[in-house]
Amino acid sequence: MEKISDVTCLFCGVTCDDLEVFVEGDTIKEVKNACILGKATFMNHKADVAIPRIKGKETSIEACIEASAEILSQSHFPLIYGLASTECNAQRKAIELADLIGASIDTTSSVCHSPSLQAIQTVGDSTCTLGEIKNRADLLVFWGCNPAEAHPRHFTRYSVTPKGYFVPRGKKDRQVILVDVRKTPSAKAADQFIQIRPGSDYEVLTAMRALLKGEELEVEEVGGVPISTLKSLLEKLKTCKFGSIHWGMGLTMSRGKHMNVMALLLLARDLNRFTKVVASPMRGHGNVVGIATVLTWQTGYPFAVNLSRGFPQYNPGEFSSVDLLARREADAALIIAADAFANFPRAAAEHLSRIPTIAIDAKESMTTKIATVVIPTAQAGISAPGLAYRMDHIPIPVKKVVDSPYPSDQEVLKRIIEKVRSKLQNRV
Amino acid sequence: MLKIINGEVYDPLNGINGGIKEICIRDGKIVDEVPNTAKIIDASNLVVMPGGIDIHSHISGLKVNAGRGLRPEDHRRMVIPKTRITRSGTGYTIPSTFATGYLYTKLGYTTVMEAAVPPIGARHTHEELNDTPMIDKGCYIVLGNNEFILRYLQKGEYEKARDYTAWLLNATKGYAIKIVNPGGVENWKYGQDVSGLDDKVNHFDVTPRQILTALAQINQDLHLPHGVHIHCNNLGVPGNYRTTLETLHALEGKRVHLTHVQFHSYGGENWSGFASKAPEIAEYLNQHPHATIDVGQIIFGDTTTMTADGPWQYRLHKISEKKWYNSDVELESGCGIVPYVYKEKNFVNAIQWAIGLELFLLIKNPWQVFMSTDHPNGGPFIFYPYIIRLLMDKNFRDEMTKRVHKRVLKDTVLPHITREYSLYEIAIITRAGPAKALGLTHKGHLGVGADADIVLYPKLENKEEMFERPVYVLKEGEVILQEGQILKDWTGKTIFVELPENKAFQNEIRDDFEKYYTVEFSNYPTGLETFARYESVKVSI
Amino acid sequence: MEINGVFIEDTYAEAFTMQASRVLITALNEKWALEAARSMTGFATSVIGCGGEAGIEGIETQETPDGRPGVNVLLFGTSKKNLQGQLIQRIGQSVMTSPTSACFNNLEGEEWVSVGGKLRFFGDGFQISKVIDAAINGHRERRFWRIPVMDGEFLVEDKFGIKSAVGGGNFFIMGEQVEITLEAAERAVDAMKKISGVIMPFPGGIVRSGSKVGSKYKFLIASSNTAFCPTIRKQVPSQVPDGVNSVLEIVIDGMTPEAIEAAMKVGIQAACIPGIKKISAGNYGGKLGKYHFYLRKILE
Amino acid sequence: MSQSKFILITGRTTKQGTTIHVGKESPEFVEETSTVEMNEADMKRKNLQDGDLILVKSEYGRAILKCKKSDIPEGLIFLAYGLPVSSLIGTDTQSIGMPDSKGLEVEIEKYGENK
Amino acid sequence: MILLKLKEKYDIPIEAEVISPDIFFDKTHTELCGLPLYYGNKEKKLGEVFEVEGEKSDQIYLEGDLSKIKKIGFGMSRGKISIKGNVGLHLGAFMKGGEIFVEGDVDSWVGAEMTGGFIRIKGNAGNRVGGIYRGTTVGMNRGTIIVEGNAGYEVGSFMRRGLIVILGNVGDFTGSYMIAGTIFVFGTLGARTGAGMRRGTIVTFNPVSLLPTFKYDTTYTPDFLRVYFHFLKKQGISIKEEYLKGPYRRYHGDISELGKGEILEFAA
Repeated sequence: MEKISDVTCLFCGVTCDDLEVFVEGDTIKEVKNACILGKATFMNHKADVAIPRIKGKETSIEACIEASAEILSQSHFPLIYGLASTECNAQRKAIELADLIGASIDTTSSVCHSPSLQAIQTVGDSTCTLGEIKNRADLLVFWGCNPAEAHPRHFTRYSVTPKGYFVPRGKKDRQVILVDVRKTPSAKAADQFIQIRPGSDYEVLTAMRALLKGEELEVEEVGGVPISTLKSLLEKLKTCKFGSIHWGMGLTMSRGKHMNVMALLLLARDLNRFTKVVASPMRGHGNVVGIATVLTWQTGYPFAVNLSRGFPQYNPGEFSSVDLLARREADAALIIAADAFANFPRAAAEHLSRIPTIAIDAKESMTTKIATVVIPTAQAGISAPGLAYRMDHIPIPVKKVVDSPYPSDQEVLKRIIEKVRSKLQNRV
Repeated sequence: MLKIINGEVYDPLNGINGGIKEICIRDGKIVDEVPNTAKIIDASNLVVMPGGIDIHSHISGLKVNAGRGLRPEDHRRMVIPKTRITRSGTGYTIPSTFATGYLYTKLGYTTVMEAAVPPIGARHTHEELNDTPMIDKGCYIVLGNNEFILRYLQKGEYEKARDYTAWLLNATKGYAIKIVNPGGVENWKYGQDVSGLDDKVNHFDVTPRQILTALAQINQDLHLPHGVHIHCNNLGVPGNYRTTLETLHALEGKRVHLTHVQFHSYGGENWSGFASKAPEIAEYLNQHPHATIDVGQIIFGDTTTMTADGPWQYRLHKISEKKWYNSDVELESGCGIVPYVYKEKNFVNAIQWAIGLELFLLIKNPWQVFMSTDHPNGGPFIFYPYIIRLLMDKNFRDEMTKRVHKRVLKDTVLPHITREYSLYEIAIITRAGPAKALGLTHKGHLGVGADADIVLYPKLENKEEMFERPVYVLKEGEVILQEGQILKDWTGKTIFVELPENKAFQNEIRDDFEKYYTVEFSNYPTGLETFARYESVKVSI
Repeated sequence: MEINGVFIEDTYAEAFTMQASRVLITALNEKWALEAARSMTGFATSVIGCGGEAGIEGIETQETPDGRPGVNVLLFGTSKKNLQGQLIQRIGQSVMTSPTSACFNNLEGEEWVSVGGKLRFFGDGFQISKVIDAAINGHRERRFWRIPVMDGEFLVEDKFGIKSAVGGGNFFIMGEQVEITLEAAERAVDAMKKISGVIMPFPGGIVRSGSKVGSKYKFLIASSNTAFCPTIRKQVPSQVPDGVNSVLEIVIDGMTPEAIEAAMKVGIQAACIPGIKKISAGNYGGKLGKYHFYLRKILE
Repeated sequence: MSQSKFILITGRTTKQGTTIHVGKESPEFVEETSTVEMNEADMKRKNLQDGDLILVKSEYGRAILKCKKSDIPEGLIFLAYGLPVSSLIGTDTQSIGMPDSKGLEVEIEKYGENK
Repeated sequence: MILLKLKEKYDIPIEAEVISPDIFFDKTHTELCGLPLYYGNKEKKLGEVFEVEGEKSDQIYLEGDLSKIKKIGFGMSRGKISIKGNVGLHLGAFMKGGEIFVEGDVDSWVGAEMTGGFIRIKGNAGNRVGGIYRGTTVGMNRGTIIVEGNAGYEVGSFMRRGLIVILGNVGDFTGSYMIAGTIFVFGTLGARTGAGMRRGTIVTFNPVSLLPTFKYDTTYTPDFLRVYFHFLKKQGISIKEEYLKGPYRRYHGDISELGKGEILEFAA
């Protein structure tokens, strides 16, 4: 049995890079240091592996690539979507393909933290890398997120329990506050749980901003939280040495969305008049920060980018996948390392089964079920190496621990690009 | 094989000032001669110069990309459509990676140094640089607030600080040591700054002065090709010229490069008393050849300011009320981004504009002062030709001076300066000088053995037009641009220093590293497999 | 020429260029619009001593910008700067202070002066600007300022149009005695008030102390129009004929020369009643003003 | 709020995150993503027992799901991300790209009750 | 005058910023027909997509189901576009001057970030009427938009100057983070009206639920409202007599920001 150290897990944005993976041949036998989600990722790597097929008929990878290239080179308004559960070199290639065919390219951010990105684009963000939180944060606020279930090792690696340079006693040197609409399993780690009414995040956050300015409010409570509770929370934030606010999809998916996040970012910004306060999104499924990062450096924009005019245009709501599909505009789709069909609202997802859809994925999914072409690939982070970005934009190298019979996402995309390029040239 | 004939050649490192000279190229290098079968470029009526070298620009890295992410409204102002050869892109003040490569090439620049990379972001920087085509590139590693360095200096362990620096440069594939607001950025992590060279850094019993002198000494002891590259304390603050002069004094006898000195040449005790102290800074440099500077000229209009100097960016955000992005980088550095508009009629901005030009014009030795806008802090690099025109054309300069806020006419010496740069001097401040200061011996000149990075400009009266319309750009002897069209999607090299490895020392830092960092020690260094093409400059200690 | 037996002298009224503005004052009701207008036009008989010349032009008959009753005031000044100062002072002191008032520009000017834009500072930072666009049909953009005051808000337009206009149109009514002369003058004013675009800035529209340029005293720029003063008619070169014992003058400021002519015409006609001997007009030999209103020509 | 109206909160769970690797059609994953967490009082009010089937209706779709007691506040129900969630949410993103995935108003009735 | 009739309805969006008086005014018929449109990732000619009549005019008439045609009147500064039919995204975005009239519905971003001009929509409008594109922090700056039907979310968000009038209902975040300007909503308002507004005025004629960061000041009838009503009447919009009379409840906010904005709520 071979032991591979410092392996990076691509399941969530915590992007732990300290896993020890024990392998025998092409089988993973054991995984150490990983959380329950990470462990499941590695231990099940052989379950439900996708099969190459066109219109449900099993065929060769090569034939699938050819069929994909044909679909994409014929399309007028194709959509390339997904790219969270893969590594950056594949993401690079996906953008190159999008540029080549004049596609819209969008990522799983679209239905996850895209409101956060839009909020940051509007007001900025006072943030930091996770090590700053580990070494300095004496007050942690988790708002509308549930790290215990979505980012299990966040608490132990970066935020709640680790001993840091300026917080040498770890948890004892920190206070933890959880704000949510329900008491999630994350509440166990918190010193205080503040329950707010669903859909009232904006009201609560903006009321806190007003209180911070010294304004008095003419109400007794906001979002079910007494003003006195908000004032004491503010007092804690103002008097801590280094406060760190984390938010999740409790803000981004609830009524208000990007505006909820904006209110939180502005609160954090305003708090910097008193002390150091940072705010960070709890990002990541997989390497979703990676695709945002690479897209940004290649096109200037993090998601919802359209290249049909031969240059990048960005407009969430126009070039974001749910909108493109709900408007029935896309005439072909390439879904890479994501399960669009399962994650999109049904009425949007159904358009995928109306148009030629190509799925590139290591695993079977609801999308592969309806896809015209299915191209299985080696799973990034298990059978394909590369690069990933942690939720705080820190790049982490990704290892390969076992072989796969299939090519990597990068390789498949490279081959599609070559084929598309020659088809387009022949046509001109 | 290629031969460029009949060109008017400006090659200051070889003392050639406008003479007609043949340039022969083989295997990407300049050679003595090539056979008659070589392809010929007739450079009649063209000016031949080595490719431009930007000694200080922010084109790649965590902060640059965060800036891109922050400003979709900026990208909409300039789109770069794909061609059959090139990729598409966007960006006015913070171009996307491909666009950056193309835009520099269109100005005749062939080598660009990314000026501030926090070590943990080095891998990211290199990945981005891999997607920055056409140009050769390298990056400077920020060390002035590195907590390992601070701890070593606190304990008086100079050698460890030196060995750590050597290890870090190897691990990050950096080219030079960068210092940004030494001590101030560390203090910013709890919301504070330092106000001068002798303030204490929080939690670390050291001063900015100690950090500066130690890193300058380390730079010397490691025999790094470039001097220590410094962004002084108190950037942007009225009266900061004193800090700048103190920094220069403190480092006398050492090889130093002060960057974007325009932002550090301010008089006055507050904003209303804001004044130019460029003459004082220039005077010092005229007496002290140990230091080089780049200017950080400002350009009127929109830009995006971005720097590791977090505390300054917070101040600028409060002044400008524009959106503010800040990201502190664990154990190493910080980063702040604020959009900004320089306005002709704003007297502070107008005087900043004048200060930059005064520095160019009052520093007598062009080998000491280099072109930069501190892209994009003072403005986008695409305005270099405009700056060249301001330097070469007194009338044009006077016209501009009359247009901006009247305090420039009244309160600065700029209107009285008659100096006009020659093409030879322009060649120094845009290529030969930076190459020399960077220790890039095979760049910035057209002598035998040099990289055949060559640009041919049309001879035009309007110098702005001349320098924004190269007729040919050659990279390693290949024509990559002709008449404004990019002919080849060239992959440039990443240049970094390679220091002798010190295995024993790695164990020394591993413990602390594992305690305080959030990435594994083995995953931290950037390996050679990262690079599309690279060139290491071996340094022996 | 004679009208109703009144001799019309073959002379002309000499008038000069002034800068004019039209201020529309609205209020809760006509009463309060008029109160503000009266206050604003008070002590505005002559630029010689009042800074400006003003009068109520009339009740606005068109719908006002805020749909409330409105009164138009014409305010004249000697220069753009003078008029701007007068607008700011008079609107600030008389209109802003008057309950429920609002104040609009009602003149498509040749030039524009900031009025609300200066008065806004009274709002102490709580003033609010409102712009009504304008792009529609090429109209001018209109900006208003809302200044918090104790009964609510004072709404005032940012910029007021000014145009060059005519000041100092005049005629003299010469009668046998003061009672009949005054009656003739009142009749004249009543008739002239129906003409839009003019004001008669003196008390009741009538001036009894006509003035001439200069004085024997160096510190005075104007003095009594001695040539028309009956009591001293034998001591000075007089224009008061025999049998005339009282002279009253009507001074007219108008937006255009045509408006002045129209007003003079109806005024003179109304003034020609029994007991009036003669109608004349004041001029300075044509040296002072560029407008010459020949009485006989007007009346033809 | 009428008796049958609830606010649907969606989200990740550990079990959803682990069973997803077994397969989207695995019984474990399907079970986890089609089980609704409800407050005890709400269940009592709706005459529901652990494991009862309920019909959940939104403006955009409906799903037949199992219910389960939890300490979620009254008036809220929780459902882990999966196909049932997708069938309940709509496509309106208010032009920002993100559909209304949390805080959706739904109606609940015991399955079969109204037939 | 130039008449464009859509030949067939498309599923794939077409970017048509060339349909602008600034571009059309000096073009011959042949030149017009040759102007490029972008059908997804392919270029098409104006003459392929539309039947074109007329030439050299800045008065443009459009007919057909234009709901997939984007960017009509983009950045225009003069002339007039009249449209019969539904229109796609970005109608009159970045408009500087001129007029646009639509008899039909329009999609989102109508008049976004405009700096002048007049837009009148007979039907409904999508989201961000007079709103912003992502990243922009100073939005609509002058100009007038009148929507006779309903409008979506974030009407006049980040608006700096200008007037937006919606006769129907609107979604959430109307006038959010507005810097100044005026918004009238005659129908009902969604949640979080005026969120983060610094200055500016939002007028509503239906009860509105306000954020806790707005405070009640007084009940009165501001004169300036009547000025706006007068203006609207001139545009042919009927204003109920009671609206002229008032009174209105005035709330100021958003006190989490500068707090000098106001919401005027009809109180009778």
